[in-house]
Amino acid sequence: MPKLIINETEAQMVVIVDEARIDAAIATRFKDRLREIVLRGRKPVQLDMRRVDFMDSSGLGAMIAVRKALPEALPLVLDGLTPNVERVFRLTRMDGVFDIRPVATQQE
Amino acid sequence: MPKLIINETEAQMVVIVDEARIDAAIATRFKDRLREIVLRGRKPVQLDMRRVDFMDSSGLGAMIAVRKALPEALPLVLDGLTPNVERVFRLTRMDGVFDIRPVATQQE
Amino acid sequence: MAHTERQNAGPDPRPATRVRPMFHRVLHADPQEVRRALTDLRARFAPAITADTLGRLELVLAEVMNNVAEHSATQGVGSGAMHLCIVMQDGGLSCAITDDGGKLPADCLKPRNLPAIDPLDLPEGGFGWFLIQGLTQSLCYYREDHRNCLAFTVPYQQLS
Amino acid sequence: MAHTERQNAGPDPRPATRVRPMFHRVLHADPQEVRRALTDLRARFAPAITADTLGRLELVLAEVMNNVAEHSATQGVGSGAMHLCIVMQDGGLSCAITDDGGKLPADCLKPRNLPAIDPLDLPEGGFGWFLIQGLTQSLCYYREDHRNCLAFTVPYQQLS
Ligand SMILES: Nc1ncnc2c1ncn2[C@@H]1O[C@H](COP(=O)(O)OP(=O)(O)O)[C@@H](O)[C@H]1O
Ligand SMILES: Nc1ncnc2c1ncn2[C@@H]1O[C@H](COP(=O)(O)OP(=O)(O)O)[C@@H](O)[C@H]1O
Repeated sequence: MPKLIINETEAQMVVIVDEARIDAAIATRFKDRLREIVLRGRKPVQLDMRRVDFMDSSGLGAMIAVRKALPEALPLVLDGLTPNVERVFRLTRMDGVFDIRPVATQQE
Repeated sequence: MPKLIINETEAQMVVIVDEARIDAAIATRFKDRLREIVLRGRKPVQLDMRRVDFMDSSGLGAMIAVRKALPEALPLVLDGLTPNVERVFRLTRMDGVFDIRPVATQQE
Repeated sequence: MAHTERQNAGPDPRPATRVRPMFHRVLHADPQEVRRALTDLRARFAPAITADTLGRLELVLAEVMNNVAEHSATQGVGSGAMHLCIVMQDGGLSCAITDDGGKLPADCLKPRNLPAIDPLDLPEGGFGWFLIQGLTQSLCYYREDHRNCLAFTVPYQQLS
Repeated sequence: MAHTERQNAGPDPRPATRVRPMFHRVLHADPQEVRRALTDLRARFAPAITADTLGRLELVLAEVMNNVAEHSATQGVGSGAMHLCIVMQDGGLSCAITDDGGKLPADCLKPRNLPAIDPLDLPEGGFGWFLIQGLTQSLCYYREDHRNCLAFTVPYQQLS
């Protein structure tokens, strides 16, 4: 099971992705589990991606599926993107679709 | 058995090497067979290499072993070297040790 | 004599001792083994290339191998194994991936655009070959008897 | 962003369709199988490169693979199989040979001279690594867990 740590407050839900890789080996389960969490919460979500070192296009597909499952008005912020993860969003132009916050040290 | 075609006259022996490759798969048998032939003949030998497309360093080693088996005074002429064969003699500086005659079309 | 030969085959060849990481693996085409291979690859190359280069190498190999696992090895032909070989050369990280699964459709290699981004219906897939094309140089494909062979280079920045 | 990335990963990647021969083979380390592999290789690459390049490629691969068959695969370790991968890239014919036999002695890769040519006692061996060094570029060796990995490029002239 993909490890997701949930910290819920009145105003929002912070989900820490406690996986080093969001890849084809885990993408489907990651998508299903995360979708379930954000749909259950019905509040703005902040996804803490600091621990994710690597994401491939199937991981990206999972993120997109989760975004699509949420009502458009509900914010989904991706926080702490590491360089490898940020690269995938950037190269696929999905950095314009998501609200992403790369980690400060992300300079390449 | 390596195919060697022998044409013997009073003055010399012409041995046509009827093999496309003198490589590690055949070098030892080639050496043994050719050495037997040239030692039996006790006359100048002309080796027709026109049909040999490829020779590696184990083939070269076989040729050297045969040359060493002959009395130094007895000529061993290598005739009709194809470009791939000539290259091995040249790169190993053995072109200075053998009496070699590349094929006319050998320009690279 | 050819220029290239004269240059390289003199009596004193240039020093040839050079140790650069290299990676070779035969693996079953499945996402778990792909992950394991990439983790080992990362450990192998981390001392030699920048984190940025390593990230790009890993991404492109993940895309290629996951495609094999998902599409090529599932067509009912072949052994389900693939071969991976990465060599660090002057011109780039030279990569070759071969498998004996179904044939690669020609349009994977044709210049690709991103899937259309419709904000009301975002695409969830179809990024793989776009990424592969964008992150590689000299991408080429060859169908050998019963194998797919894909090769390319990934430009690199060396760690000093 | 890295220069290399900006260059290659724009929204419109360059045309990528290119068919160049490539060769991949797992073979038992024995001279008959080496011969068969080289014969197939020759057929594969003949349409793409000059006879001169092909001759140099074949020679260097024969030397490398025969060394594995003769020295590495006979040390009582490993499966006796080796892997061969040749890819035609812009910078040359990129070759990788791996085997799981005994370790390659370091001095094979050190710059080599020809064995001394004593006219009264000509050397019958010891040419292999001299030829390999002379005909290749970027020769490098890597010992991977239980495998020998040798890689190099052979410069080529393309058939027009
Ligand atoms: N190695 C392969 N073998 C066979 N078909 C493939 C292969 N790679 C890709 N394809 C086909 O090309 C399509 C596009 O691939 P890709 O760009 O990686 O997107 P995705 O795999 O995310 O759908 C795939 O959906 C599949 O039909
Ligand atoms: N792949 C290898 N694995 C282990 N030892 C090798 C290998 N290649 C060469 N050697 C050792 O290095 C020596 C020199 O090799 P080489 O120059 O090819 O000459 P030759 O094989 O003709 O003796 C060999 O005799 C052998 O002892």
